[in-house]
Amino acid sequence: MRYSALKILREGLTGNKGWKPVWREPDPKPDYDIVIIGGGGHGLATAYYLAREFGMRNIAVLEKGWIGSGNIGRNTTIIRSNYMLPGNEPFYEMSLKLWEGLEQDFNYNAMVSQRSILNLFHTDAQRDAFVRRANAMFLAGADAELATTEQLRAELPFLDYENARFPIKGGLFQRRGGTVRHDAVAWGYARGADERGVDIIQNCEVTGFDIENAKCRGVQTSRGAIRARKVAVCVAGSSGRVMALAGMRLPIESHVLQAFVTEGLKPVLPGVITFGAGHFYVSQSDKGGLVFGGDIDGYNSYAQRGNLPVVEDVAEGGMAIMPMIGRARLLRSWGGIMDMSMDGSPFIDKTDIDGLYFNGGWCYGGFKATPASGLCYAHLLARDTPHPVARQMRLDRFKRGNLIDEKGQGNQPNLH
Amino acid sequence: MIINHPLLGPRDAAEFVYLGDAALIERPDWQARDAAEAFYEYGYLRDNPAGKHAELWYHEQGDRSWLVVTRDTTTHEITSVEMARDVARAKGRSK
Amino acid sequence: MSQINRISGGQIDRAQEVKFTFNGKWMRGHPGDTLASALLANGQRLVGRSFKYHRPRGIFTAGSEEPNALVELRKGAHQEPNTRATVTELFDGLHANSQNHRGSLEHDLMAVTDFLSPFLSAGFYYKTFMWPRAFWEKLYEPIIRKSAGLGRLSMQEDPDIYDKGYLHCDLLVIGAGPAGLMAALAAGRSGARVILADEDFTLGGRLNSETLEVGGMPGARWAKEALVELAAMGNVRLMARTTVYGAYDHGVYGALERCTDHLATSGGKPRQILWRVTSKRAVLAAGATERPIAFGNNDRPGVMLAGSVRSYANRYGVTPGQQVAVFTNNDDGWRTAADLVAKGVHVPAIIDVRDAPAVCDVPGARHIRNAGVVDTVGRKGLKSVTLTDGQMIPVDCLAVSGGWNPNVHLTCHQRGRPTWRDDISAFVPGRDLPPGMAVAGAANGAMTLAAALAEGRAVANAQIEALGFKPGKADLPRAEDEPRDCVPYWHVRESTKRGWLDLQNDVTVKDVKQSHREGFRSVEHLKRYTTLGMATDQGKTANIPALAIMAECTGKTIPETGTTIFRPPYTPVPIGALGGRSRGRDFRPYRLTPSHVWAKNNGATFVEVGNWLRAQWFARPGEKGWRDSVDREVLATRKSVGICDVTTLGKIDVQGRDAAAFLNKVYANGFAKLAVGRVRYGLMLREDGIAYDDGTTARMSENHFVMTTTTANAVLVFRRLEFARQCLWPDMDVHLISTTDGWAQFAVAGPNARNLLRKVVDAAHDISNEAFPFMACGEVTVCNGTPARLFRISFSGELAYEVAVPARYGNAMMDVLMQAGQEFDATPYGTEALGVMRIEKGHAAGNELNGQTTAHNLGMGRMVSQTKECIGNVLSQRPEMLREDAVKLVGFRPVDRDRGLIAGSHFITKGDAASMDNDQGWMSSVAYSPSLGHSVGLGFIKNGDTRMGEIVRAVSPVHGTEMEVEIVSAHFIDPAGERPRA
Amino acid sequence: MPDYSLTPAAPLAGTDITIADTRLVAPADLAVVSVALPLGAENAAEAAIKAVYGVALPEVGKSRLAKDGARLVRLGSDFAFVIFTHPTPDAERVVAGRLKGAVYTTDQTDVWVALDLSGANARRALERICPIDLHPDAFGIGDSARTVMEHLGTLIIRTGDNTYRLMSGSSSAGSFRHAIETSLSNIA
Repeated sequence: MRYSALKILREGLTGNKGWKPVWREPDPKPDYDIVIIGGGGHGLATAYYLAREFGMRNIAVLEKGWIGSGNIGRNTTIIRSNYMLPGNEPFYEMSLKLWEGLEQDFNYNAMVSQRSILNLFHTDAQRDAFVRRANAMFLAGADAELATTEQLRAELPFLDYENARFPIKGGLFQRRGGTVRHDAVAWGYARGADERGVDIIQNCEVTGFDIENAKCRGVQTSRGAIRARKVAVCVAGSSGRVMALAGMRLPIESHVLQAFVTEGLKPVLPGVITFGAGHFYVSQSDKGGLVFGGDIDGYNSYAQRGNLPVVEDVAEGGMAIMPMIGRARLLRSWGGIMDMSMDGSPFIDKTDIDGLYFNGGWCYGGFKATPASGLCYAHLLARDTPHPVARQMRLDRFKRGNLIDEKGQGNQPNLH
Repeated sequence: MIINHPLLGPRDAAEFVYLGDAALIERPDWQARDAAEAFYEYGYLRDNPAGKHAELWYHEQGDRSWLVVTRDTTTHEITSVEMARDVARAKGRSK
Repeated sequence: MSQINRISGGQIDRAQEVKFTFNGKWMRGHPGDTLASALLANGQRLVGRSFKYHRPRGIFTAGSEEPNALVELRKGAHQEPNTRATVTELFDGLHANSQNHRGSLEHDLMAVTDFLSPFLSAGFYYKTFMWPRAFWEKLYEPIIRKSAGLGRLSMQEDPDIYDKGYLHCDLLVIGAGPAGLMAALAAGRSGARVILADEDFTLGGRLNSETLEVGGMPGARWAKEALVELAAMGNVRLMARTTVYGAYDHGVYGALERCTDHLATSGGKPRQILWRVTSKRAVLAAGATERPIAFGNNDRPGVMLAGSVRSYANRYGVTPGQQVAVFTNNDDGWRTAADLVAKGVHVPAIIDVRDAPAVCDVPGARHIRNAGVVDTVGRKGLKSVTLTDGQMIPVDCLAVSGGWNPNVHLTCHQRGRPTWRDDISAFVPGRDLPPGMAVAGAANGAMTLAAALAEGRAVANAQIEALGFKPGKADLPRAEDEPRDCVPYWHVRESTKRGWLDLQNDVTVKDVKQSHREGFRSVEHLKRYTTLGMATDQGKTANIPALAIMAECTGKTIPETGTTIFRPPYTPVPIGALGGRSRGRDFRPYRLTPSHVWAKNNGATFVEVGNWLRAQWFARPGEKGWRDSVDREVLATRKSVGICDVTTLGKIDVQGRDAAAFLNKVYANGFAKLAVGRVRYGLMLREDGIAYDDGTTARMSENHFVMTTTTANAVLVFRRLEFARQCLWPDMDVHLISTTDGWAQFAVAGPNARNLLRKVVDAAHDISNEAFPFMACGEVTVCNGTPARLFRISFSGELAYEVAVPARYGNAMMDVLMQAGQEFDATPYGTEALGVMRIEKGHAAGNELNGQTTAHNLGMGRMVSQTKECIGNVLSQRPEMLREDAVKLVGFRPVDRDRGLIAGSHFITKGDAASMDNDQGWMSSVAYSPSLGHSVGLGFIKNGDTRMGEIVRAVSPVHGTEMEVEIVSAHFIDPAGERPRA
Repeated sequence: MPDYSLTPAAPLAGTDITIADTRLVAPADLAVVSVALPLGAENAAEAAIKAVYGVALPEVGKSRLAKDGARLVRLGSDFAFVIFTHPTPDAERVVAGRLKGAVYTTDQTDVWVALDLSGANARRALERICPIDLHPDAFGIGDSARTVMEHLGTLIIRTGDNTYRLMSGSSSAGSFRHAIETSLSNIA
């Protein structure tokens, strides 16, 4: 069913009774070419691009709960490509370009809104690092723009310029950055994949891998055994748990990241703002809520909830940078499980087990990566060679000493 | 969260700094033949269990002791708290 | 406007009158009123507009679950959007305005959306607005954003202050209704430390809204007496106006106390306090929330929850209407009718969906059995209701009761799942409660008064007994088990009009059905697709009926369909309160150097370095900009002598028999053989082999070292050293203690450094080049006997010392050094000059030691010993970290000496295109070198050490510039290193 | 030859204010020396301390007054503070001299600033910044705790019924006093 204004008009006049399910609810078949474990953003995008770009249709996406129930259903919706390192930046820039044409591509309005993202800096050293990053962005074909305090004052008069503990010395804009309606991304990819014949199977939990002679031949699930020529794991915060079923340890820890939204407010924030001297970033949703977050809680966690100190720390950062939000009320908080990798960068790679592939380690940055991750993973699955922009995202990079450490924090996941 | 410090009693987790898996105590022998591989695994691979996890917390805003806290990563239930120094010695670490 | 709906009774102070405005219109009420009760008293039925369709709305509830009556409270910078009128205490001079309308509240232009509603059903926006692409951001989205949102922020800084605090107790009782009061009494009498918190400004919960008796007296009076007793107990803390909003791990609860929100002004005191309550045990006695029944046009002003209507009548002495019908599926609805009639309000009909006899005698009311309401009339205020049999009943208020939902919210905050109870058609707390929590009363499904009181006592007693207290004597007061029969009934199926579920977000029964049709069938999909339960009330009245309708669609039971679990906060918490005092300049503490006062008095401009404030430069009259000052400071230092407060560097006292061996393990280079009285530069690696920190460590005596770290890493290095000491080498006798704040330390640098110090260091100490050579250290006295430490180390590249005195002498020491230095034109210098000199000298600092670079990159690869055990040496040898074409730290100068280098430029080999594939490295630090008269830079470039003299392009596309630069040695000044040894 | 002399200026010297019936005073000439117990020689070190000060080193989290008025505060299993009144900058030498090598000593006098808070509202004011349970049943006289208040590492010692000694880093002395003063004015 193609969505359009005309379709809405017709349905509206006939009582909205003609809408069809956005995806089918098939039972699992015994056999697939590719089984994707994880019906989150990345898994669904992978299925979509496998079908759309590589013509593969005999694919199942297995989801233990409801699709989109992982981090694509609980994030702060930011898209950007303001990375610095060659291992990352071309990948994220490709992702941003995919976002830019996504809705027309899958005929679903995910409300991609390039309202800009701003990173504030407060010291000369931060400025120098941002200049380095901005230039790396240019070298990779992205956009970046430095703003002086005076420019910021004109554009964002509500920031605290007079009384700040850490005065604002400027900022780095990426005007093409912005936000996307996160749930709609999952639904749009699901719809697109389903239309092309992919089986999306909800409430189907993988309980084991069928590995014979170092080759993966399928999976055991709560809905029976399913054979597959290739099994693609794509489960973000559950990476450790799922890969343990295949006997693999990963360079990943699971941590909880909280995010928050306020009650709805008339428009106050034009884009995404990130406070460089505190732990706070914020944007405003189309519905009017201020969506904000900060640091991860910092301890290994599979519990989708956080604790108070981080809530307070984030609010302190918010009040320090924009004290006009004091009377806005925090309405809802949630916690997502982040697959924090050892250098803060992800993996899209084969494993040592033939036929078993791994996509994970996205830390708290997986949402913006969704289209590129799906496309690159599909590329790897279809062709067995890494997509050029993801060629450094290998599992063995730590053994080799090729780190992609944007923040320079080393092998301690909770610092990335 | 509240961590029941073996010497100081219950303290708010906000006084502590988290490091990670208590396996970080078990630093490999630098002279072993497989030292490179062992240090890679020590430095980078984690069990990351969904369940009981022995982990290192540092009482930075307190007595500066490192603790090994056994906590369930799905419920946050803490079942034991030990002085990391004692744990390290029990694992055979010395000088 | 007069209080036309005021009736007798209630807990308001009729002797006093308070004046307030709504949309600019003056009205009157009494102390004890909420804004909502006062608006109702004044006959103000229309109070707001809904989120999506801008439907006219009135007050729906009498509590924090209110979806409709949201106002912008107060004026100017104090304006507070989305404030629930139902929990806003009335005060004299209160100003409130309705929100979310264009034009007046009565004539909202945006109400046109209501007529377009067939085209704006659930999820319509996902299916359109995609063409042409650019129109989303330029046209559609701005329109949507402007019409969405609710209240407005003032855009001004919040003028109030907030505070936080920490409370501890044996038992936290959440909710001061009958169960909570009884729990607090039982625990309080046992001697346990008890906190009783309730969101309301009058404690007592539903007892204040009911006419039921407790202990032979009206419930409200019993509550007052219980509170008097509790208030007299030293071990009980009563906290009214305090919402326990979140249950966190290990018995920690978040609570928000509203201190001045009921006053016209906060008077300079904290408006609210965010309490962190650490409890050993907790009793959740949060009561229950009534739910509506969905039927056509059930969102009109005048359609209200029956229990709330009862609250207004009994507690506030207000009737929401003159002709009030009741529509119910349960016995409780009947009490509203009975109480209203007792107060003289006319109740024309009780419409009961059940085919059951009258629950009680309600004079004047028709009992209409087995019937429902299908539609209503009265766009801006209810005029009549139409029943399933077609009859129309003129009313101006309809009190609806669909049963009560236990307030299980806090039981879910640690992912607990409620369970369904058929007998009350509601979810009750499951077994997986937050550890330490027990639930009592209506929150636990004990839906009658007598049961709530009994359970409150029993649960509290069990809780404190588990803590070792002997339950005190708390007799149960006599109370009745009022009739509570309730049948599941969620919406009137006969109704063909839109029936609202989520009043604020405009989610109707039809939307739920459409959601089902399109495959959004799990509860979470339903919520996300329709926005059900996402409004400011978090679906407190809407979620369960919607779930029931989804269950109908799927043919499953409600528990099979799913549960909604709740996350903090229970009710919204202002960000200001969560931020507490940490804002503005109080966001983080300031650390001041010992010579701060001197610096301030001598023209210093300060800069934030972590939490420190350091002197950045010292401007002198006539200097036109910072560069003038910095150039002068550099030249003066290199020419004669400069003085800089370097106290901020971390200092760690390392003592013990194994101190030397310990340092040998934590530094990559050797320390075991450092002689007493000598200092050595040390490079610390992370375990992953990346350069981490550097500094000098001095051996003061055999078992005593003084380590310095960078300013930024002082705390982190200390932490890692403790880790090494306790976890890696636990049997080493080594002890660490920070002395950073204890010593005021000054760099005295320049050719005249020794001459100056000779005037300050007491004569007993020989500081000649022979007696005290480069990299010497020792304890000395200065200025006639003040103990001091002297280190002959140099960051500037000049002949230099660092002299440290106890911090209390720091300011005086700076003064003395300047006085003594007068004859040498001694010049104070700040962090800028410090930075210029270190770049001129080629010393790496934070921009180079950025956590991404190895000793190999920094040109210090050979310092990393492979012949000893030390942190980081093994992993530093991984193949890709030792690549020959790795970036190396070198110096750069512009080919055109007049141009200024840009830190953050990337290097491109001449002739190559500027692209990421051709990226050769980056410029990390730059400065104008007054010594050389041109810009100098440090940077990392591939194979840098083998490319001396090569000209490359330094591009900075973000500035739109590029220039040619020459690769040179990083040691721009004194490459042979003779000066510091002079 | 130099004829300069240095005048000490401790950051909070002279503080003496009363808000909300509660007095905040900076004690004069307070010296702080840390003593670390050598590994394997802890008993000898404790014996030396007892011999010199007349009282045993207390348990972790407790403090004890010595006969000469010095307060011994055990901060961790292997280290403690000796806090005493001593105006000259040689406190470490004094303690080291008395303990004769049985412990490792470090002068901490200038690392810390101290404020004494006394009065009926002292506990109420501290409730706003101190995460430790200061209820008399939970925090007895002489009890001590190192914790964090308003982002500042702080050592708190209950010195009497309604009196507390608070110590924090000297470089952030101004913010430290500001935090306590704000607590007092917020409850006033």
